[in-house]
Amino acid sequence: MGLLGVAGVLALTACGSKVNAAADGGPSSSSSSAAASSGAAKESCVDTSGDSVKIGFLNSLSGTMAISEKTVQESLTMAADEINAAGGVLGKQLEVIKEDGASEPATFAEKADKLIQSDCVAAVFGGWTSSSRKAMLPVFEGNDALLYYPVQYEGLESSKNIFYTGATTNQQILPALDYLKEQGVTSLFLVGSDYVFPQTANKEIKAWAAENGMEIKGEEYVPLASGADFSTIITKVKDSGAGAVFNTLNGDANVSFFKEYKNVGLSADTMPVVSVSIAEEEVAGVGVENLVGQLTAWNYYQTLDTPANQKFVADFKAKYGEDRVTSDPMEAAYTSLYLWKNTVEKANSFAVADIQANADGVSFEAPEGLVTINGDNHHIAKTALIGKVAEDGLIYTEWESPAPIEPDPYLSTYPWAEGLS
Amino acid sequence: MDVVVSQIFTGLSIGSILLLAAIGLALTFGQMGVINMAHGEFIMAGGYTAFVVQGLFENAGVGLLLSIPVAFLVGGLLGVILEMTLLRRMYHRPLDTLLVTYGVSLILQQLAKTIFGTQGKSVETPTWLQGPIELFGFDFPKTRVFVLVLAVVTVVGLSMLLKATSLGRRIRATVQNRQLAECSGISTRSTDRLTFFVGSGLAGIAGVALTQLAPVNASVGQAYIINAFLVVVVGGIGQIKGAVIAAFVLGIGQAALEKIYDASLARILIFVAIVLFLQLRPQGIFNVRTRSLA
Amino acid sequence: MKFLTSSRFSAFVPFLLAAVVLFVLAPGILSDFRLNLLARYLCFAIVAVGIGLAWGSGGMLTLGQGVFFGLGAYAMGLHMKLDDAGPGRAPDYMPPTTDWLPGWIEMFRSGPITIAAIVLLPAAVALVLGLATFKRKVRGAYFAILSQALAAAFALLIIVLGSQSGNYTNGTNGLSNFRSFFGYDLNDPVNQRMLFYLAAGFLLVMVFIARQLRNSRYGELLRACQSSEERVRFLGYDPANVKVVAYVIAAAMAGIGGALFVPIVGIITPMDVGVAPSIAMLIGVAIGGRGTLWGPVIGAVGVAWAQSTLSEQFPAFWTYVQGALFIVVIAFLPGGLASLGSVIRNARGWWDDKRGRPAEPPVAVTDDLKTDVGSRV
Amino acid sequence: MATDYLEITDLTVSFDGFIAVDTVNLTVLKSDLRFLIGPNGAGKTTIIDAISGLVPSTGSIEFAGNHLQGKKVHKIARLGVGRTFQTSTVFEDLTVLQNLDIAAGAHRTPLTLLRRRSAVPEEVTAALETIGLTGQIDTLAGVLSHGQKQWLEIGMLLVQNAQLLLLDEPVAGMSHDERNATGELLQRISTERTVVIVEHDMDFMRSFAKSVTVLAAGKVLSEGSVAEVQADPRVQAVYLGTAAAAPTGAEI
Repeated sequence: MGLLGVAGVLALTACGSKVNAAADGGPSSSSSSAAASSGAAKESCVDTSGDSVKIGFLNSLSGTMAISEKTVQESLTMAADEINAAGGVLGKQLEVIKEDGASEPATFAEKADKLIQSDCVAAVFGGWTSSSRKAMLPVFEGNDALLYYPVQYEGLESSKNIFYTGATTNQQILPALDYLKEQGVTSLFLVGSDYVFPQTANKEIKAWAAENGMEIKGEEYVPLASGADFSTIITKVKDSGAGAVFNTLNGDANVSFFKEYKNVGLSADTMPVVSVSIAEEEVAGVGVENLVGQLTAWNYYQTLDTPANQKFVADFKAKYGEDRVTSDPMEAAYTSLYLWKNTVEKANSFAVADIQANADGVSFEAPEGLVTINGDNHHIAKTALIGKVAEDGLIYTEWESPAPIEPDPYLSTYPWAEGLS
Repeated sequence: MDVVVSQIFTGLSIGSILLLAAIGLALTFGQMGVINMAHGEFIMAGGYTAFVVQGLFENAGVGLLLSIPVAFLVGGLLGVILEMTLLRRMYHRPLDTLLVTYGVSLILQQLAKTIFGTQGKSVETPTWLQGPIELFGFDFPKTRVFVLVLAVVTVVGLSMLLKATSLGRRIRATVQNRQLAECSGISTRSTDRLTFFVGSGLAGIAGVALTQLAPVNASVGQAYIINAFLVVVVGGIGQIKGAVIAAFVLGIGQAALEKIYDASLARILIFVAIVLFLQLRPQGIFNVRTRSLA
Repeated sequence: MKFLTSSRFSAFVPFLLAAVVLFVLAPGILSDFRLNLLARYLCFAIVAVGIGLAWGSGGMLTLGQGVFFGLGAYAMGLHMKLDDAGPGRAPDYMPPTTDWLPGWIEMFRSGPITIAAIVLLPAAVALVLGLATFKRKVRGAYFAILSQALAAAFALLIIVLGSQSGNYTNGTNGLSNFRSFFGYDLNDPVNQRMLFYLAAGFLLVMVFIARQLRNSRYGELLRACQSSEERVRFLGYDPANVKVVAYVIAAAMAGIGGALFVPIVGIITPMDVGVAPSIAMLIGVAIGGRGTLWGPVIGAVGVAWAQSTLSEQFPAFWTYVQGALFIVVIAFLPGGLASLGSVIRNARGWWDDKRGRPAEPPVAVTDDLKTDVGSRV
Repeated sequence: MATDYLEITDLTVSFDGFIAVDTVNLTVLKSDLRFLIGPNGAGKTTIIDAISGLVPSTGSIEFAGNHLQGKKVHKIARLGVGRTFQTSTVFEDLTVLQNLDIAAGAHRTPLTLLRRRSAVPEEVTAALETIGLTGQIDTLAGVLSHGQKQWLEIGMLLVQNAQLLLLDEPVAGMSHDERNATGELLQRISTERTVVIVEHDMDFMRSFAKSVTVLAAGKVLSEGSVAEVQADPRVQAVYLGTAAAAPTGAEI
């Protein structure tokens, strides 16, 4: 019986197409080559004939990442409502389909597949963790569909099917390093969660440090699972006597880290911590009293004094509550929907190929300031900001880059970064 | 030398957290054979209790201290409710209690998210617990000394309860020989319920202690439950001193391994060490129960 | 004609039905997307068959099947990444400068070694852990807790291997972005369909193996061990050996389920192999009926389907449903849905009794669910 | 001289300092039907626990030329030592046939184990006949009556082909007729084997014992035929002295 089944399977396997090894033997630094070479991408089923067009929001509404990703979906929803109120995109109303990624990469892949194949959406907005993006990438390339990804990440990626509206490393981490150097810091201690973003970021930081005469006093990772104990690590940090700490910890670990940091007697005055994953949303959870005076690196703060931001913050509070805060990923998500709208209108088409062809130079007066799509690598030019956490739990800009920084996900314009990517 | 002292302190500190998380389990698992996976969520409930109680007081320190007995009550009540509604009918199926209480733990976590939001809550550290304290010429964080003292007080209190009170005698009698205890007129039903109250209440206290070191959020229980069970497994059933020794040995081992390797590898090595240890002593460090048949 | 009424034939009716559903009905009515989802559920069903054997028949509450699932999945995943990279090259997630891979990675370049590893790797780990615990009479709750700690340690190990000294497993990002499966283009819908048939075929084979084992003398011995290990020991058997066989087979099945999961879903990450997914693998088995042959399969597919569908409509709601399922099924319906009939019958009898004469307890606990209270050590 | 008899010398068992069995010497020959009696806590069950490998002991235990001490329980069982327990421990969710078949199978090869049972083994048929359960071959052991379960256990010892049978209160809870039937069964069995029975039922002992060993406080108090033991003043003293605590023993 069982053998019969296997025999049946073997008989059926005869008709599938094989990968032509000769034509496509080697790996490519760009992952996008996969879809291009296979040529077997499925036909799009997007229907734009009616007076509405479907788009998908894919965020974790359950699981550990729901904390952060819910806020992203809220600002996306606000953007969609605004666009619909203003007449839609190319005269068509947006019909939003929301899905839960459940904080699991495999679920992100499944739901992305569903949105593209079953719901036939024109574009998908969402994702947060690198693993969720890596999980979705082959789905979008295989189906030749579009993903707008709103979170700062470790770089070293560029897919023609993804638009990255958060910062890449040269728009967040490198400016932070430059800022520290400018402040006279000569040595660093690196603390991060044990996963890809901190590992990659720290590799880049070490390469930068070697070039810039910054001494790296230590490098420590804690398991991503919560419940990590920081006693040992903080002792190492304290004993190192480093000028500053570069913090790439993720989520809950920050709470334990900063509590311990304060309790051994370290402070922002003696040894400042620069964090790249703590935004306004996370400050309350960590405890303002533990964070006051510490630094963060982002491209947007709620306190930015631009007309677009004042409207964005006011609208968001009106919609979701006065006590709510806005943060960088929320703003990048909001911006991503407008960038898609502007590109569609420039291309006068919802088709993926047309959007890809017309994306270069599309800009938007975002809450963070003017942003512009780079058509080559699908990232956007952004202004880097270093901020300081204040008593009121908000973050205020201490320093900003003189102009929007062109995205360079592979750090190809930095000679010291050679061999990293 | 400095390194050794500071790492031993770190080990004791990690051990005291493990001990607080595990001591209640040692009691309920030891007496009733119930594997309560929701114990972690009782810890979580203790943490949220500290958050709520502290919010009621101007003075963070008063709030924190008051929240200790309140959290004991909250944890204890949750435990009694669980015991009376579900576990009571399942004492003859100890393995199944594991899965049932896992279901309870999922629901309590989601409930916490619904009530308190997904973002973690911060419990303030009172001024008298902030910063380091100098002991034997070394600086130690006051919060960790506080947790260590709380763990010691809790364990001493518990063993006094078991030794000196009639409830304690009933509990010990039931642990050692349930049938005999019943014959000598002890209501094992009410003893079970009281044991569960005390054991779960201790989880509440653990939750308060953790607020000084870690975030209060829905998943805090998950972070400690597995290690707490390992402490009980290594310590052996039915005796508190087994859990105490196991917790501090594991804590110091973890601290040493973290110093030598890194935190992730330390956890893996600890697991391997536990499996090897059970090869030598499958019944744990201590076990009062004689091996009964079938 | 006589064959048609024989018991041998009637035993094959469920297989025939399952084959018709999986090979004719499902591909006929489901879209490519839904068929792919079903294929994913079948992977979990394969794991469930093994859990049914270890837990249902052998009484071993294994909370760490994710480990074996993960070993099979990562073996397959590494092979596919190495295959995509081409001869002598490193997978695309490693730095392009990587010019040397350790032997334990390099060996997955070979198809035959990978296929062997998918079965042997989980089996070997289960053998070592099983012997280490069962021989020392560590069982019941102790075994459950250890197997759970193993799942936690394994997920961590995958992450460690993906970061510190070399990026072998790609850490939390996991292995994804595969192009081909033993040479077949994964973007071709025909090949996706082939993977479905493969999963369906393997599932039927696994159920068949489980059926043979359950009906054999070994199956009776395994149930005897669940009933009373000590008694089995006094009959001259070593229960550790009896149990470890079921544990190893369950591990191998989990490995196969994991290996099929990777080309079907297109990704494997540490999140799919840790503590939570390991326990989640149990609930379907419990619902379907842990002591039955087909219950775990139907339960696993049903739960996975319910999770996909419910979480589409009410995201946070699923956690409540999952929690409630654990409570209701385990506490009140320990035999699973398969025992629903007899529980209702008993309940009705109880109701009649209640009106007439003193009654027996209402909850029917079947004997094979009885666990050994004295066997905590 | 045949070596298939039980020889125990200087057997001592202690739990955490408490000496349960104290330098006991015991020789039971083939075809004997030996009863171990004594007040509660005399160490009767502990002795058969020690023989079957359940508790560690010092001294020497030899059966059929094999030293049993230090061997694992299942290895001792394979040397022809079978036992029952105070509470019957048949596999309740298996049928009578399955119970007996498992008992008969300790020496089966893995290949045989992995196959389905094609026919009822001869020794199982014989045992079914002996214990009178032929009609209940497909009944779940869990639904058998108390007496039937105990017979099934004895049947399992038979198919196990145990040469040394250690029975712990085999007739507890049985009716008068059942006791007699069991006693006769045990007498038949004992002609070819060595049988040791721990028993509190003195009527039963008087009716069927071939020899008796009386234990008290871990030591052998008296040994011999039923009549010899009954006449022993030390035995009477022990039983009278503990009459309140062990009423069954007072009958002697």
